[in-house]
Amino acid sequence: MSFLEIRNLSKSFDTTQVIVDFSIEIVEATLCCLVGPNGAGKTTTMDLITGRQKPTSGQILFCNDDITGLDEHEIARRGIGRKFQVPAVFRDLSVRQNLEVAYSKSTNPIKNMFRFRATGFAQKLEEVATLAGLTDRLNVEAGILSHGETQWLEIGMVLMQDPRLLLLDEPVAGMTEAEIEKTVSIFKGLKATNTLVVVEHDMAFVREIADVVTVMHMGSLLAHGPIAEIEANARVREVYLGDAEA
Amino acid sequence: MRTSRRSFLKTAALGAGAAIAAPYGFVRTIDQAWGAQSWIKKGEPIKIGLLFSLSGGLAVPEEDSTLVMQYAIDEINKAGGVAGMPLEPVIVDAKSDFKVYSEKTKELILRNKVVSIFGCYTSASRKAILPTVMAQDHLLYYPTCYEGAECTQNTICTGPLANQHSKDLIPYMVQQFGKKVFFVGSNYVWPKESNKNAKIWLEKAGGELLGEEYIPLGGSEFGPVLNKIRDAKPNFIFSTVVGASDIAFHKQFKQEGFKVDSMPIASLTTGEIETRAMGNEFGAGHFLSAPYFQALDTPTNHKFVEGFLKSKYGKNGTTHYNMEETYLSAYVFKYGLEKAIKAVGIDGITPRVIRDHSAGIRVEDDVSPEGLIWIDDQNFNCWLKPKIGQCQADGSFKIVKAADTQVAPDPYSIYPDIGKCTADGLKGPDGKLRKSVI
Amino acid sequence: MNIYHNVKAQWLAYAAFFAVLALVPVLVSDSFLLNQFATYGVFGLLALSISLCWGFGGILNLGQGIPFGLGAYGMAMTMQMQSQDASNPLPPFMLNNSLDHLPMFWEPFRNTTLGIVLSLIVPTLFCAIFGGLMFRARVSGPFFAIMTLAMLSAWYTLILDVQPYTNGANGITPPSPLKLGEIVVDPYSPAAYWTVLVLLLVATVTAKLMTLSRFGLVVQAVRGDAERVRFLGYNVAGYETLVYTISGFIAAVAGCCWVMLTQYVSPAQFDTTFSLSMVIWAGIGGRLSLLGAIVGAFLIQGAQSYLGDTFLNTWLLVLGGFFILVVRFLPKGLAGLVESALGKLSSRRGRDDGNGVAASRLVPQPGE
Amino acid sequence: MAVGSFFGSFDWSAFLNALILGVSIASIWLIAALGLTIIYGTAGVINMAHGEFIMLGAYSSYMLQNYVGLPFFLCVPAAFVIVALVGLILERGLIRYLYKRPLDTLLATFGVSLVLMQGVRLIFGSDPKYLAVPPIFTSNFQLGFVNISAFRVIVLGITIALVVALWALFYRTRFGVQVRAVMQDKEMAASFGINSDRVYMLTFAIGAGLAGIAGSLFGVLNIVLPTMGTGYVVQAFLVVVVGGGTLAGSVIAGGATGELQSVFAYFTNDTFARFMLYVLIVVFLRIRPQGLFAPSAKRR
Repeated sequence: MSFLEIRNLSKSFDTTQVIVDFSIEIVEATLCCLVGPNGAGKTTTMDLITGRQKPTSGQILFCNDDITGLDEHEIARRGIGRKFQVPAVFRDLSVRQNLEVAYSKSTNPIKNMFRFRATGFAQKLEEVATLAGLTDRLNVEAGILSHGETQWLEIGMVLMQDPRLLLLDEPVAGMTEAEIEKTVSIFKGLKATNTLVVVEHDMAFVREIADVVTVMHMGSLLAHGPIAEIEANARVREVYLGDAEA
Repeated sequence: MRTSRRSFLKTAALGAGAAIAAPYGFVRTIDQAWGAQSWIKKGEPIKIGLLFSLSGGLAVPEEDSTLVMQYAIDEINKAGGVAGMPLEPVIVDAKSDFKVYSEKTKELILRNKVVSIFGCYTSASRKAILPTVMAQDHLLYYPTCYEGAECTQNTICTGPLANQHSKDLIPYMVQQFGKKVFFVGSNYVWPKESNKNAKIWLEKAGGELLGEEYIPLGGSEFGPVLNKIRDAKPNFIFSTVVGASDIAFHKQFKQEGFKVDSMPIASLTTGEIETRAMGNEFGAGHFLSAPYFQALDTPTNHKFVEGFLKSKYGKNGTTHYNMEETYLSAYVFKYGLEKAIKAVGIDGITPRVIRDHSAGIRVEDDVSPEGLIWIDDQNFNCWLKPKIGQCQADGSFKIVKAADTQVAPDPYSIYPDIGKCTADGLKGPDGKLRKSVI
Repeated sequence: MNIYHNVKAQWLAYAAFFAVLALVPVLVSDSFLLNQFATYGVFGLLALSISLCWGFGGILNLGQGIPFGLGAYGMAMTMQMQSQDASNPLPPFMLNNSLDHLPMFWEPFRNTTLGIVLSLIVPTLFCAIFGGLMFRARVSGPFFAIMTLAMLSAWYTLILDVQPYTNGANGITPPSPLKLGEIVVDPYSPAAYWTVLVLLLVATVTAKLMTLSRFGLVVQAVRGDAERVRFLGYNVAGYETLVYTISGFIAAVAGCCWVMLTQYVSPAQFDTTFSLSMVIWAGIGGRLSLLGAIVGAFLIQGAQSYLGDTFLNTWLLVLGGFFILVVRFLPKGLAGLVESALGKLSSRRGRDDGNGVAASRLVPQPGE
Repeated sequence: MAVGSFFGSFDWSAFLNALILGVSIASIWLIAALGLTIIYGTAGVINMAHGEFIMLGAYSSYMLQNYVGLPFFLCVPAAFVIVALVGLILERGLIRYLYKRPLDTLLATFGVSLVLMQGVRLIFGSDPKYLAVPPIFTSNFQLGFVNISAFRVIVLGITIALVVALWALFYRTRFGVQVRAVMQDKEMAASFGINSDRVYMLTFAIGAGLAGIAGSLFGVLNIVLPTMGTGYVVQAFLVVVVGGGTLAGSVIAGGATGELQSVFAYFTNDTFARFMLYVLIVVFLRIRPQGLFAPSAKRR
């Protein structure tokens, strides 16, 4: 039984096809890396899964439920969290408030009017802040964080959501070696309970963490399998790894 | 921490304090002076309020009103004031905003203690201040034309009512140009009420109404209306379009190829100012009904026009019906107050007493530029002679017809079922009296 | 740390502000001043509603005149019907517009309670529907502002056009003050002042609590980045609609109070300049601070009343210029000035304490 | 009322006249919106002072005509230059600091509109002014049953000329390429050596100048008053919003709204026509909100 299943997904803008008949299955509690050259359709795929864009055709099943065409917030509530390529945090709120917003156990606006602290928030905050290394930055305005810290904050926000599936778009871009190492260890820890899909260009990072690698090219699936298998694949070497690692 | 909190509170208090402190201090000092109850004290200036807009969209007509009132006050004061006391105008700016009209009225009555208010140019602003004026049993001089259908015990009006305004104009136009007429007006109460009256005169004159169109207030697109008029082919147009729209209307009338000789506009509003603003060539040939024209050839009017234009208030270079009606209101006030002082003495004067004694007050030929007028002793509107002028190529008006006698004002002329306005209130057909009907 | 962001200090400031306002009727016997301050209180309500919607929700609303005007019309209709009786069932202006029976939608206003309830519900409902439509279509930012402006013009035209039912441009002028049961609310009495003050207090406290709640937090997040909030599982349109509707409700309350005080309503309440001036109050006072916005309304209206005549023709020039300066240099308005002044103060103290982080950068409550 | 005549006998020639008038009304809507369109489309600035730019156009024509004695047809381009200069100063002095805060540009320009309106009132007084035009413009053409005034034809002609000129400017010149590049992606354009600051400055000036042309024409059609601009600005915004901020969008939106207004006014009355139009636009935006959004939304 598959956790996330994408069936014959297609998306076109006007006349250009961005995603062409893309199908993939992702197994629960694994970490899948989505790779491919620029314009391969990685971010668009994420957009389609999370409802930011509606597919032209095809289906997306999450835990056997059809989530195609649902709104972003409905998909998010089902347990899909997303980190954006360009880190998106609330710059004029404090780090603590950012994490508090992300702790979205209750989403009803009317009920939230009568709630000042969400139950279990303090504990979760402590846990995530420690993990993300933001414990002593909680009262700082998010807008003044460094790039690395902002990345961490957004990862922290996704964790606050307690999602079953994490979609992470270039989580280590702009991080230092040490920071990347820390990220690797966190992701490995997460794998035990969560499922992760990571878009990444850094092949060293991919090698380190990926259980499975999916290669996209021109909007369709090029290869799917363990990293060793992918690196041996001649087509992949030709269109992607060749350029990337030349 | 303590310091910051204190400064924080201080800053918060500053906001409130700044707004409160100034008027508060002001009030305390004046408070004692309010001990005396009478509105007028012997030997002290008589305060009257001038409530017109000096800024904003209504400033064009209302600034002239303020100027001419000041001229009239100077004239009265030079001639010895009222019962030996000079008039002192309290001039406020209503900023063309009904909220400000309402606020300033309260200020004039409650704080400045003026004995009467002269003000407003539009019915909407009059309605905005009337609740206050009535609640304080005060007195408003409303110095311009309006639709009527109002019966309060707190207003005196020196302009023509809808039932006087077009009484001569419609028969005259029918006789001169033909039976078929098209009504165009701005979309609000006064044009609609005026048109109801006009329809009555039209029916009496045997005319035929081809269409009736209303343009949004301030609207400037007359294309659709002019197209309808072109199709209807009337002999003349009866217009109650006001303000900037009126100017756009006359301009587009000519631009669309309409000819003034074969289809003139008979208007209740297009006077000397409007003609100057649209350019004489767009105004020439059209007709206006008003109680006053700058070109009226009487000694009193010559004196008024010359005196006003030469005075420091005559900077705008023209006199027109609205200004003249405002000018008259100053004299109506003067005579009414004199009569009231004679009757009850200075200490007995209240705004309401002035109003009650203004019944039947006459402003004679030698003072009134438009000729003799008098205040109706029941509804406190004005008996006057509407005149018809035709705009000439130089923008002045030639009087082509004047009524033989003064026409009676009747605010409820087209609603006889509602009742008759009397000095004490609106008398219904059932004989019941209702006060303050607005 | 900056005392400005201390929630307790904020509440104290609120308390101080309302204490000062509560002193007014005790110290002043001038009925004009009471009435004037009550009117300022109404404008304060409006500024508060704008601050809630624009400052916290990031929804610039140039059509706040709609709920205000609708509330005001409802109240005027209620008060008008109070002065009608069996022998005179119709308001005078309807007779002039050749109506022979009361229009259907006027019927409920015969009953004062029902009338007031309707005056509050109808505008609120309008905001909920219009806001719902717009926010679901994800119309936001400047576009929403323009759409509110267009809607405002639409209402203005409509009310002007249906003269038999609304008396067109002349508006509705209830001849006597509001009667609540046996009590007559004289607009010049301390009672009227207290009514407005209490409503302002309740609205302010409620709004403040709302901004402190999780709802307020999410709304502030929406202001920063609506899209991001969606991916956290919140229905953004729902939040936006709700904050817009609540702000509309406060404006409707203000409309009712305003008619109670002035006994008059006309289509001018739907004028764009009026709605824009509400935004100016909040903008100059400080859109991010509820109290700042209220103070802004008091200051500007006070200045218009007391300085306006001195400046006469240059008043609008001064106001416009001042507003430009505030937008350009002080996006947080005068409250922002207070904030940075207090920030400097505490950062100086902070350095003494050896606290390395500049206090102005500590923002636990950007809400105030 | 006209409704009655409609049910009685439908008058095709009158209806056709209404349609032709619609074209003219459309050209008025469009010329009022042109400047706003390019300012919004390029820089994303909602210029609330647009109405006052129109008013300045009318006043500069009035000034040139009365104090310099310039003939009217020269006043029109002169108004373009004068108002463009005012726009340039405004952009340099204020707007350029606010590009990152679109809501604040809206507010700041509202402040500007107050200042301009009151400033003009202080200088010229609040009484209406008068723009003289050659008598040839105050006549009309009659072709069969079709009637149209000469001045409306001129407005239409100038509108078409301006649209063509703008199209040429944006799609046939180097400057146009730069403008479109900046519209697509400011950073990317900068990396190609395009000075986006200059592009914004020039489009703002051109947009203001276009409002100046509109103003000098409206001054003839209607009236020259300090408040004359306020009536046009909401209309112009609606055209821009419905059109989505592109030139072609505005042409279509202006055309549609103008025709609708004329046809509604033909069947009912002017006030109701306006109300219907506003409601239709709200409904339209509910169904087609994408008509709102700028051509390319930035990706994260």
